[in-house]
Amino acid sequence: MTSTNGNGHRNGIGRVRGYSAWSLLRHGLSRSDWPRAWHDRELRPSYDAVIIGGGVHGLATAYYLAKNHGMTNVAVLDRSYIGGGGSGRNTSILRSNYLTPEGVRFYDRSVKLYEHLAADLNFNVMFSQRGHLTLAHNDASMRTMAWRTEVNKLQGVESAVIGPGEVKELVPYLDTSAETRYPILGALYHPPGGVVRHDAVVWGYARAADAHGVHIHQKTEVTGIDVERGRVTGVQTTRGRIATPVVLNATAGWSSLISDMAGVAMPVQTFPLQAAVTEPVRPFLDTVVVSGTLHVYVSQTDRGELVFGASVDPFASYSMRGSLEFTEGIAGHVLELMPALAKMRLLRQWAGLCDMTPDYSPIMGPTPVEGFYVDVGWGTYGFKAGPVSGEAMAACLAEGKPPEIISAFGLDRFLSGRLVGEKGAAAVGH
Amino acid sequence: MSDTAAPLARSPIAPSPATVLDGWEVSARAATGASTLSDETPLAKVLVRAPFDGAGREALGVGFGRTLRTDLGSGAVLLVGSAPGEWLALGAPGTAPALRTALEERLAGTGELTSVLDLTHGRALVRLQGPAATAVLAGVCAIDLADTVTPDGTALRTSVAAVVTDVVRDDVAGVRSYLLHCERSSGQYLWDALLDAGSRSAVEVTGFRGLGSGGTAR
Amino acid sequence: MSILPTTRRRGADDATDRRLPPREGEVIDRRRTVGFTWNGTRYTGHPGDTIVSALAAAGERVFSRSYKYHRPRGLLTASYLDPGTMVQVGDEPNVRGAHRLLTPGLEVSSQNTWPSLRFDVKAVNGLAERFLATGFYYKTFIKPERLWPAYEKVLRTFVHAGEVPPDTDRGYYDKRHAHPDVVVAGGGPAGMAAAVAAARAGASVMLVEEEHQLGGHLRWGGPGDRAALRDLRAQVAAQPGIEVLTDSVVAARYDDNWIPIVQRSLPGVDERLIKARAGALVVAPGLIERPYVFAGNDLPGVVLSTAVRRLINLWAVQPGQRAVVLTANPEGDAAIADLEDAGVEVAAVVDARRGETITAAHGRQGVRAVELGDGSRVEADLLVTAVGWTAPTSLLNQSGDNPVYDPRTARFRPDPARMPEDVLAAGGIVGEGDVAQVVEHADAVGREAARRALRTAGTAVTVPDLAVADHPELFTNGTGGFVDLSEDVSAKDIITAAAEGYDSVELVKRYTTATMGPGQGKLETVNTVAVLAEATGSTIAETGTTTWRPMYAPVTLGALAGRPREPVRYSPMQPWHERHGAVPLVAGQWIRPDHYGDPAGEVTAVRTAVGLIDVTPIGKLDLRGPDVPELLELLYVNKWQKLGVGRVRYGVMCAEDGVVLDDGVTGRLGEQHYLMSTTSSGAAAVWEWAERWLQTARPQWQVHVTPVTTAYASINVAGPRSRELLGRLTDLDLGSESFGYMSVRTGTVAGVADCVLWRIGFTGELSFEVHVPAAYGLHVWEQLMAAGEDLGVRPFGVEAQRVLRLEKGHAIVGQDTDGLTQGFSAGVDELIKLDKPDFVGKPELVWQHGRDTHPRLVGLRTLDGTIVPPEASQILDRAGGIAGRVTSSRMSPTLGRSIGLAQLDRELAAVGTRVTVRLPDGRDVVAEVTDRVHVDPEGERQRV
Amino acid sequence: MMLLPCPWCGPRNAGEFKYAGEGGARPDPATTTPEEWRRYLYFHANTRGWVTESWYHGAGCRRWLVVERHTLTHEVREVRDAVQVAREGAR
Repeated sequence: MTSTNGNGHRNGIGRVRGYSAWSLLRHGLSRSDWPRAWHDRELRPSYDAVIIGGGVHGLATAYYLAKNHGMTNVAVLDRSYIGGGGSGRNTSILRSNYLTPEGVRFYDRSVKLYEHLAADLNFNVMFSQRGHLTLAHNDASMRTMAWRTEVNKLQGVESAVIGPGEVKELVPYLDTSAETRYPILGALYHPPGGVVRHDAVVWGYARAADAHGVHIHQKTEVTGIDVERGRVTGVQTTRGRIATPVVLNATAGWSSLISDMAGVAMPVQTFPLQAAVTEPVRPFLDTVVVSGTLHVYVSQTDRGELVFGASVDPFASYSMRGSLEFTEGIAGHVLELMPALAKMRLLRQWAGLCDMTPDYSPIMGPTPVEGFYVDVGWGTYGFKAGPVSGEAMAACLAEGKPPEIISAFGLDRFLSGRLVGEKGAAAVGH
Repeated sequence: MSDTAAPLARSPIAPSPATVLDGWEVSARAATGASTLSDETPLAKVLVRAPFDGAGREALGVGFGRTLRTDLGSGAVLLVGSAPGEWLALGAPGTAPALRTALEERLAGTGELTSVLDLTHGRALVRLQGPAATAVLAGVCAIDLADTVTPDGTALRTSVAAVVTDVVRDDVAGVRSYLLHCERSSGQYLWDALLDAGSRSAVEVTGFRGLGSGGTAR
Repeated sequence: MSILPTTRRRGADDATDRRLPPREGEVIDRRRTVGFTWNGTRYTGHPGDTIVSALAAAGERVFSRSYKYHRPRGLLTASYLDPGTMVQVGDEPNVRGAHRLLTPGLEVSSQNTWPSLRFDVKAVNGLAERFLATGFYYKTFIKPERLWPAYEKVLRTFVHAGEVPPDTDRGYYDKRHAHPDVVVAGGGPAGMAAAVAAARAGASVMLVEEEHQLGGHLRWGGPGDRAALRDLRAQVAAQPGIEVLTDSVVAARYDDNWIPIVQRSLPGVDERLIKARAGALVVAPGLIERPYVFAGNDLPGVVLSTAVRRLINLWAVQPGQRAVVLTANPEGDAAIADLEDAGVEVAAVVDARRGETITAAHGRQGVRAVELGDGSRVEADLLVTAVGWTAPTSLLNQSGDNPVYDPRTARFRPDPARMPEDVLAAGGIVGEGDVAQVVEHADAVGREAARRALRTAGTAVTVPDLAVADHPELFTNGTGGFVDLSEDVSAKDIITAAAEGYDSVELVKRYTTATMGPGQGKLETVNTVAVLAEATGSTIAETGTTTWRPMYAPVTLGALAGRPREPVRYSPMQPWHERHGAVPLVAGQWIRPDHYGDPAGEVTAVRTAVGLIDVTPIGKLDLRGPDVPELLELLYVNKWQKLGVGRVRYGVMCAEDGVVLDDGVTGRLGEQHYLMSTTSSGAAAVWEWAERWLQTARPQWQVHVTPVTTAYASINVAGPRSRELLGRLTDLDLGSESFGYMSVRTGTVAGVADCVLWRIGFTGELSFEVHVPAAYGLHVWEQLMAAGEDLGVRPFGVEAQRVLRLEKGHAIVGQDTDGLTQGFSAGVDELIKLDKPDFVGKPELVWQHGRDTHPRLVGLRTLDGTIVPPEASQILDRAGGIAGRVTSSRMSPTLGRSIGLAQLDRELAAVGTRVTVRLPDGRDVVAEVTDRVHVDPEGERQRV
Repeated sequence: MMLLPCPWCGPRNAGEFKYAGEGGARPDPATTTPEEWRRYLYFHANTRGWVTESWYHGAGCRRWLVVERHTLTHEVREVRDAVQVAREGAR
């Protein structure tokens, strides 16, 4: 696709174009077809870099490799369809109100990228910065909220501890009376937080990467990684071998299995994370509401559905079948917070896989195998880090060494004992 | 030391109206219906620890999962095999010291590490009895209460209304009856949860029943 | 409204009585009427009517407006799944109007229509259809970015759904557990036969039917069907082992046949969730009739053949005046007969089996005419389609099966080989056959289900094959129309999406939102797949379906939550606290007094006189056996071998990563008998931790660990006059010589024997922690309060205790430490004995000590003692970076100034260092690092 | 949730148990190196298939159990009391 007639994806400066109100009108009037958002390309025998995992991390890395570093002979491989893993199964909450300076700085960069992502990708990802409330039901949570707030403010991130009255103003449906089993003592209010249309982020990156010449290969499963004398030389796939000097493992749920193929052990354990959605009702909830104590987070989509999430399942598993206990727990906890919702109906539940690390922070950067990089261990917070991870990992792949913004997240920290401090706060990291 | 009032023992479950029985404040209520809930906390409760499969088990005469009505010299006792290597002995109010001594004597000479602890004060005990007992318990407990699975004389531990509870099936004269035994500070909560679960089945509060003579020999 | 048919006038817009004369098999009770309102107008129906059958009987045919284009929508399936009949009933949103039975006084209204259902202004969206193609929102509102929030607000007003008023009552929802041998999902002929067979084989059975009566399609069939129904119902009734649950639904199947069943229409209960652990599950939901995709297929008056038969035969409602019927199967043929019987003029029969077809339906508020494949146009207000079936395989998918498309029958069918042992299928989902064949098959399935559930010896029951009828593949005629009526997704939308690259079934679903509506794709999925397959040039089998996830039918949050069951724990002194104005503090499950109105005064009372605090929640473990010292040596970082009988020692535990886990004192009561205390929140974890080491790593050690936390009511009597107070109630010699600091004694207090007394000093004052057999806790507390009146005794709460311990520099695990704080950062350096051969976490502490780069727990005082930096205030280094944080901070009533503890980087941690504290309001204040102990650093007060 | 067949209490809902994961052998604290110790702390096989792991029946018999479980299907093929396993290992 090289045309520039409004259907086209490129112009001279590498920006993606083609979607706008005008083009919508034009297509409506002419009833003409839209061009493909991305293409099925022929699998080349070799690429300069192969990215395993067609989720937001892999696709964003490919996009920024092409856009920021001019590397376009890049393949993104996915065993199924793009965005079918964690990227399409999360509850699409964005925030940067983390606990550690490294975490805050990193996620803040991600939120900033998200703020301009629609324009950058020419794809409306519907980032709704509606504000994010983390409720505190006891003294310990209030202290943690205050801690996060102070660290956030020092990093220039907007956060504040607010009282029950302000909470009630923001979310009138919350029961803020003092007599409840889990009284709401206050909340961490984070105005820049919000939700985004997760699939749109995936598709936007895929379309933009494709426009830059990146190959996206769906239904292409990696079955092995070739390593010779400590260097990556290629990957084996269900569609044949691909020679490449650079491989990025950008998977979730499979990150240790893929790393094992290169002989690199990962300090991760895989746990399902479940989510659920209700039938739609008229919008009444304008912010994201989280309770760490009750292990629940709630937001309402523009379609009117409530989206619920919780903490990861209580035991390690690769199953995505889901459990009754999750729905019982989530419903019980939501009704503790908002008793008026008893008559709403839960429509559908699903699960994704989360690779949990010991310190609730990701593993990013090179590994002992030369040319084999990882962007894994994303636990329950991978989606919100998609853009910044792509940007940082693209720099890492292009330059061979991790940029400063991810220097705290290296694999070597576990053996040297320099864990990242996010665990200090996060019982529920949403 | 000054004079003090005679100590009054109190259950964690607030009685209303209250009366005093054997030094314990108990409920003065008498139910008229068939399905009842009663606070049995005043019963003596003594815990025994010993190897699950050793001489101690032989000496006690009952293993994990079952109950035994016996008399060790301190009066009628319901001996419950509450966990592997763990027994709970229930006796009439005030008999805990004697029961403890009797158990220690019974276990002396086994050559095993045995511990006998008076937990009368550490636990709450209630009895759910009558035709609605099964349905009420099934509202808050995941165990299969069918006769084929948990017949009279069964002892088990599980979650009841989200509290870890010893469930002892102890029918009274052929009437379905369960003793529920949990950590003391959760007693009021468990009581309230059972009453709530029984609110659609006409379960009534009644006063202290005591150990009784139990049902048929088993 | 009359109960007899009255004159019917032509014209769909006219509300007319369409109730037919009494019919054999009808489910309404004509002797009684039920009044209700619909959009404010009063209507009546009969018991047995659904909201929609009553409205249809009154001539109504539009019940809602569609999601995107606000097109009028009417009846389609006349069942729970009907996408056009979602209504608001009182404060309950999204009620299935075609399923919910009428009860007197219902206030029913249409959802999201303005100003009225008849005239909805948002119907202008329909005019803009060509611009609102699927995914249009991804392609616009991109720039300028600052306008997106405004666009979003508008989008949200278009939400198509009912309303939840903020004051809605939580209602009464509950749960029960069940352990049936066999659960049968579906109460049609197959389900009934399977249930009867299983029960006869000795199994306990739950027979679950979504509708209000057993019988499935037999209920709306002819005399033969009705006879079979009577027979089957009699057989079910004769089996006491069958529990029949109607208006109930098997919502899902989870691991090991963990089956939630939602039971509705119970007296006094809004909904009940039955949690069944079943030996075997028989899936017998029958078949769902599939709509046909063509231009105009969403108009009111386009109705499925099953809906027509249900309306006529169950509720005696005439569905229209003049009908065109598109039929491809016997059900369609039967509908023709029913229509004629109901006085509907059948204007045209289009038989797809002969290759005949229709082109489009025309009309605005409803069908006015049907364009046939031969180009002719037939005036009609009803277009009935009978084009095939969808097998609702959700429960099988959830069991691991992955149904395969069978072009011969034009539907996805289960693959028995992939089903687990404990899941079986019967009835329409497997095949058709006549009633006798279905029953014969289901009977065998039921017997086999019972055999598996009861683990009966012997060979498997031979299950006969169930015939499957060939059926033409009819999904769409290619003229357009909607594939998903709930979501307003058209066939064109699917084709467009595929062309844009969203060409797998999962992508097309996500891009168009087809199948994501309240019906969960039961009506829509196969048509979506068929249209997509055609668009991509692949087969339906290659295209596959999306994953059928729980729930099978939506479940209220109330039912999933059940009654609120959140355990709380109280101390024996709780009644006293409540009577004396204690302000409650929720600490995990414990509810305890935070203070009694004046925390500062409570502190002063302890420092100058005597105070009592209820510390019952402190964890207590009774430890017995010869190897207890070994266990203590392993779990604690300090040494225990030399602790003598009658002595108490403070200890700290770390995990294997060196992170501080818990702390507390342990006393030696006897030669082989110890009492360990833990933090209140750590009580359960420490017990579990001790058991873990004993059971998995040191099974040779002889130790019994028994939790006795609430066997004792724990009262800390603290203050310079505590000895005097306690002495009035006990004969124990409390003098320093016989009962020294860090000792333990047992004795009688206030007439209560077997009390355990620890002389310890968390508050920094002379204090005795009295552990009283719990039933006497209130008695002893009251005696102490009474006996201490002249001494100025006061109760104090957690807040005062926090201040007291902070004055004394004691850290609180979890407040002054966090999830990564290792031992040497917790201010207990002198306690950690690295010369012990082993203890939990030792290697990490050796390395932490060796590196010497770790943060320290220090005392902190602002130079201006009137400023109390809030806890979590950050401490800045010279470059403005974060060097630490204030972990505890209070105004000290004793010192009359603020004091604190802080986690601080090593470089700034030396006593006397000045640091900058950033307050939450943005101000910076200077503070000085001090010793952690702010009051009585020599510890003289607690040793007197 | 799946059933865990407790060797003492019979099959119970997994929710009654506390999961403690795959456990590696504890290195000798006297001789261990940081790398060896942290592999013991942080690295697990994370197998997609059969694993041997620890569970604690906290709401039942209060026994620590050694469970062989399939991490994809949740089948459980063996559950044994930890003391029994530890004693065998000690032999």
